[in-house]
Amino acid sequence: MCKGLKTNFLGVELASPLVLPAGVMGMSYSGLKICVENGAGIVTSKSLTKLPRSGHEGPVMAEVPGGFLNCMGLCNPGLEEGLAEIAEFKKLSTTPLIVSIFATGREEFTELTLAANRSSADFLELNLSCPNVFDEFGIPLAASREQVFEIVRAVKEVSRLPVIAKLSPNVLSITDIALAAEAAGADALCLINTLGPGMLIDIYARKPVLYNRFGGLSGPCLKPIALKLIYEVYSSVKIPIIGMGGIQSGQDAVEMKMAGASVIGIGTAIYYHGLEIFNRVNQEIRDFLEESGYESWQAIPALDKIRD
Amino acid sequence: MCKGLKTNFLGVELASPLVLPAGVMGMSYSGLKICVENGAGIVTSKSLTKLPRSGHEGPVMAEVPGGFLNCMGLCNPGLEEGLAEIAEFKKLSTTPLIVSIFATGREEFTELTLAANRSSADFLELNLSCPNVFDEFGIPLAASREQVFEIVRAVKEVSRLPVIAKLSPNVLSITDIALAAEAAGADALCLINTLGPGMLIDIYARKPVLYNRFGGLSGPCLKPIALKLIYEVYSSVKIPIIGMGGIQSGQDAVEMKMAGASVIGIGTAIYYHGLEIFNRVNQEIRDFLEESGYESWQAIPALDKIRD
Amino acid sequence: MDKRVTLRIADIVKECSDVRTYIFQHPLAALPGQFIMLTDFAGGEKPFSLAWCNDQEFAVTVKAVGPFTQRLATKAAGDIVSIRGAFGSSFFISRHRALLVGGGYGTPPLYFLARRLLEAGAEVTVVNGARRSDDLLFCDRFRRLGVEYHNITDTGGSGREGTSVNLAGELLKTSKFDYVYTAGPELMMKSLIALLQDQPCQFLMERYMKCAIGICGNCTVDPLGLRLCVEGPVLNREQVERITEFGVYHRDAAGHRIKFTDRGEKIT
Amino acid sequence: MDKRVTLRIADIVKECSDVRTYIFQHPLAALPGQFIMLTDFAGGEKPFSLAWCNDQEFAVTVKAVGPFTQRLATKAAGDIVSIRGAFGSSFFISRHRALLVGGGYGTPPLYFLARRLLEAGAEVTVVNGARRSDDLLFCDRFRRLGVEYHNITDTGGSGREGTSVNLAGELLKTSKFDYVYTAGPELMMKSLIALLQDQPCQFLMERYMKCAIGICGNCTVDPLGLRLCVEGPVLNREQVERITEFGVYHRDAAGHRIKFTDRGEKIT
Ligand SMILES: Cc1cc2nc3c(=O)[nH]c(=O)nc-3n(C[C@H](O)[C@H](O)[C@H](O)COP(=O)(O)OP(=O)(O)OC[C@H]3O[C@@H](n4cnc5c(N)ncnc54)[C@H](O)[C@@H]3O)c2cc1C
Ligand SMILES: Cc1cc2nc3c(=O)[nH]c(=O)nc-3n(C[C@H](O)[C@H](O)[C@H](O)COP(=O)(O)OP(=O)(O)OC[C@H]3O[C@@H](n4cnc5c(N)ncnc54)[C@H](O)[C@@H]3O)c2cc1C
Ligand SMILES: Cc1cc2nc3c(=O)[nH]c(=O)nc-3n(C[C@H](O)[C@H](O)[C@H](O)COP(=O)(O)O)c2cc1C
Ligand SMILES: Cc1cc2nc3c(=O)[nH]c(=O)nc-3n(C[C@H](O)[C@H](O)[C@H](O)COP(=O)(O)O)c2cc1C
Ligand code: FES
Ligand code: FES
Repeated sequence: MCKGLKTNFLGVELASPLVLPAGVMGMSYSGLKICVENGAGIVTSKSLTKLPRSGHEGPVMAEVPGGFLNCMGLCNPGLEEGLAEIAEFKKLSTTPLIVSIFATGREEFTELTLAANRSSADFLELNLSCPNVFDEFGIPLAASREQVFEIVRAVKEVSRLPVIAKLSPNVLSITDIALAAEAAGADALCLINTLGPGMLIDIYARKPVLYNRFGGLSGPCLKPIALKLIYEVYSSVKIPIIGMGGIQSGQDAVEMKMAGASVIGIGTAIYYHGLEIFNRVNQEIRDFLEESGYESWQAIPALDKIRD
Repeated sequence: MCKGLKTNFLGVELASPLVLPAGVMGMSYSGLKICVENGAGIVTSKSLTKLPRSGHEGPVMAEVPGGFLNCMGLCNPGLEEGLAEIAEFKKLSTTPLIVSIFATGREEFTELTLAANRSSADFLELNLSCPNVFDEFGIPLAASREQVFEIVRAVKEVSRLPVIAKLSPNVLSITDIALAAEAAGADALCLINTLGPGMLIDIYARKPVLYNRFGGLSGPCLKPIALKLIYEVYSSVKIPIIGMGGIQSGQDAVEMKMAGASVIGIGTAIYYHGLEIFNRVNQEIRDFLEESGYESWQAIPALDKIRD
Repeated sequence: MDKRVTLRIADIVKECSDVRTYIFQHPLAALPGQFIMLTDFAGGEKPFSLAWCNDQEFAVTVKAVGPFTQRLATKAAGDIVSIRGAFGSSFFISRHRALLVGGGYGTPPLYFLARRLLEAGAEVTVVNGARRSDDLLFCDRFRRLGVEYHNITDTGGSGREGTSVNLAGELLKTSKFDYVYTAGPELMMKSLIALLQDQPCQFLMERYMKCAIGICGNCTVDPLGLRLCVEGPVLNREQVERITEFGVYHRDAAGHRIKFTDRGEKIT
Repeated sequence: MDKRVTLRIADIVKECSDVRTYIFQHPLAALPGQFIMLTDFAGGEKPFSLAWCNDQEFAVTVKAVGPFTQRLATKAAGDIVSIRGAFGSSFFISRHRALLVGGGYGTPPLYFLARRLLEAGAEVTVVNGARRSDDLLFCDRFRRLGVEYHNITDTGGSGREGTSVNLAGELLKTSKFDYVYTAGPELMMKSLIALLQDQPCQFLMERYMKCAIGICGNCTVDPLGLRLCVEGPVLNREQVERITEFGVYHRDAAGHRIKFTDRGEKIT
């Protein structure tokens, strides 16, 4: 890995600014590991819940122009087994890891945090924004400033790990939510979770294509939305941002860096370009540094803030 | 035009259920006319404001995966000249026309409505949802249940024409807004306006690509979002819905009909498929009616409502 | 595009009490070993290997084992389903001497393979195993191909008695094969691999699949992290030998590790 | 894709006091008559016709007339701009006798056309008009092409005195041309069309452009509704003859109709 890609994220050095996002390839230690082998600088576990979840009945994914709808439904083996997978990953790799957790309220989040404290994860991400369990849990927590504040504060009080709040794009003002998370002590933000959700209908069967009817939108068409929200939030907060949504090239990654993100997630693009996408984007970033004369990834400047 | 496509929309018979949406090809009478010649069943004027607007400085459009960002900025020659174009269109065509108006509050909307009363338009559409004049006018009206209710009621009190409320997807619960519009007397809804807005950054110039920085997202990647919102609103309201967002084939149009829309707008797809897109979609719908055994467009049933 | 398409079932062939072949009139570009995801819009979307596939039609052969496949068994020709795919890796097409060792619903994809091998000019030997002779799939179809064909069951009805692995072992001792292909219960394949040494061989391996496009990670195998929906389901011997979970455990829909037992069943 | 690309200006050639040619090292697939949209990220994105275009480079020639083009005049080689395109219809390439009638910044796209006509084996005659001889664009470039070339100005400096339309009229009387091509002030083209009768002819026509991809409707012409960014900017005589607004009015950024005056200026 070329020196130029090294990135400091909350005091931890990453070999590459590329992040494997929550829910993508993160079901098993070997899934995480192969992404590292392909060039990811930091990986995120599947969002873990207290009890195991098999997720929604299929179909759980459907291709749409510019991306995919998914309604995985937070399938995961539960916190205990999930942390065991993480431990196994950590035995094999020194690459930093984010454990993502999902809960429905403050107390459960605190409980999960206490368990995560005893894990070998490096960072704790709060999934406040899953759009695919609406029927079960209602509007995502990330839609409420108060809830986000309360949960982040409660988690911060007990967490041994730096805390990342993952927010939803499906809100009226993401900046308000981001400010609440920051005020509550979040160490970083992760923007953005999937959009919508959206829906597809099979006109011959006269049924929704996804059995859960609705699914969050990810993939290339998300990029302009993600950039706008990251830029808006970056203009208001001081904590670092993990940017994601539709990234599929080094150019895209640099664009998101200029919008204000510090490190960059690549999820759905794995479908379009294979697991090699991490290494390819690393290389494309290196090429950009070379041709543009920036010393390093970290030296790439963001746009001027909106509210400067 | 084959009989199967005939559609009754608020008591008016359309030769085709395809709608030219506001802001697309609607700057001049001849732009509207050529869309009718290509198969549109009803056309919408550019959103007219009280005073002329040149719109935002360019670039005002940028291609993204699955669609386009635009920040036209409500350019229009003002209500007076706009209504003159409409009159000229009506001299040449019997095709029904929707006049779209944009204002920032109740009083101005009422004033524009009074002028529209004297026009030759068939329907009045309230653009409550332009995402591209945020800097100037702030959060779209369509984000506030109270404002939507107030404006629609005020307009309904004075309008000679049936009133259509055009709503924004960029709200927490579009159903709440739709119910407010219905309660205030709206005759129909138009869903959806552009999404986001989004942003693109030129990494070599280190500048936003759109001079206005942000632009609303339209085009194919909108379809799943539009379908979900239309289906959700359809499940709650009784008034008809003009559906739009990413439609580019007869299959797409039928899908949106099954989500609950009565008639279907085609905007951005004109870029991908030319003005012929209207006739092509008409034909594809006819083919679908044939192969699926439905008698007519109107006979295509919607999905069961969510709240049945 | 993962190319979702909605199709009417053109025809259904009942193979035995709990196995049916569903035939679709649709040109699918698929290779032997690849699979489709199939849903009937009533809950569940499941992977099935192609039993054959040409310019006009394709087929999958399904054993009714649980809620989804049992509901499929109640479908009639004309019913609507939707498929995505074909997905995954496919069998290498040898042009010389090939031995195909199949068991249970692993046999139909080997039938698809046999046809393509014959087209390529290979000499094909098939060992088709099952518990009981009633459960032997595709006997007649294989026979009509004119391959060297062996039935083998636990009880010996309509063929030899024993296991397909034993028979394959005998054949491998007496003849030389350029390529061995196997599909069926994982423990069967696990026994077979012990006999293979440096014999070139490919395995059709199954894991729980959801996205089928290589994103969700549900189908990865330890410790390599190969995704069986992309890098699999067809794997080479060299890959399988390095998969520590092969024949040991697999992951369910929640990602739980489930052990394989001797009897080919799964317990937590 | 409307193919946005960010480029450094490779070179700038000052043609006369208020006209510059901007050269870019970039392979653009464009035909004579087509245009690009260009922005310098400082507000405004404007259409410019290609003055030439080959596998290595392309160029646009810009007259500084307002805020955007005057700012462009202050740029230096190495500065960054972004372009979209090429867009729109292009000139028919005749292989016989062609007459090109240009005025003002309409001349550079005719230079691009002349090159392609010569490559196609046509015999090319050029009438290049301007108010003053200082404003004549591309004289030397045309001369180097070896075409039959005529300068004409109001004052007669460095060529004939008169208007390009008069000269074209004379040429049309004395010679037969297979095709006439014209680009320049709309009132010039309006005078020319009167002389053409059933002479095959194409016009490069301009309207206010924003999206350049045929959606916004700003560039449509009455009463046909042709979009000059898609169906134009190059139109046939038959089309132009049916455009009632030709030489009469055009629409500005707000859609206001603006009248053309005799002097080629625009008033409300
Ligand atoms: C690549 C591949 C090819 C396959 N080809 C065939 C085939 O040609 N014919 C055939 O009958 N079966 C095939 N299967 C297995 C088939 O997918 C399962 O039998 C089916 O999903 C069972 O669903 P159910 O609801 O009826 O049973 P359940 O009771 O839900 O499950 C029964 C068994 O099937 C497995 N299973 C369930 N869902 C899935 C899933 N989404 N992905 C993988 N395994 C699952 C479970 O682990 C369990 O062991 C294949 C599986 C894979 C991975
Ligand atoms: C197809 C086409 C090809 C053109 N090719 C050339 C060329 O090769 N060289 C050249 O110098 N000029 C060309 N123009 C004209 C050029 O676009 C304008 O001169 C330029 O936009 C003026 O911008 P401004 O801000 O400097 O001046 P302004 O003061 O804003 O405008 C001056 C004049 O230019 C027109 N104009 C302004 N903006 C636009 C716009 N977005 N689209 C169309 N017209 C506009 C106005 O109507 C006005 O009459 C072309 C125009 C079109 C439509
Ligand atoms: C199949 C799939 C599963 C996902 N699961 C989760 C999850 O469990 N937790 C979470 O926070 N985000 C989840 N996401 C969202 C991603 O982490 C990411 O925010 C989003 O996909 C945008 O990035 P992309 O466009 O690069 O995929 C999931 C996305 C996909 C496609
Ligand atoms: C260039 C452009 C201009 C638009 N202008 C308006 C407008 O003035 N008023 C309005 O209500 N919607 C406007 N819209 C939104 C469209 O009417 C429509 O809601 C949206 O584009 C989704 O449909 P589509 O994906 O088919 O384009 C505009 C869209 C585009 C692409
Ligand atoms: S099934 Fe999702 S990665 Fe293979
Ligand atoms: S410039 Fe928008 S339609 Fe031509």
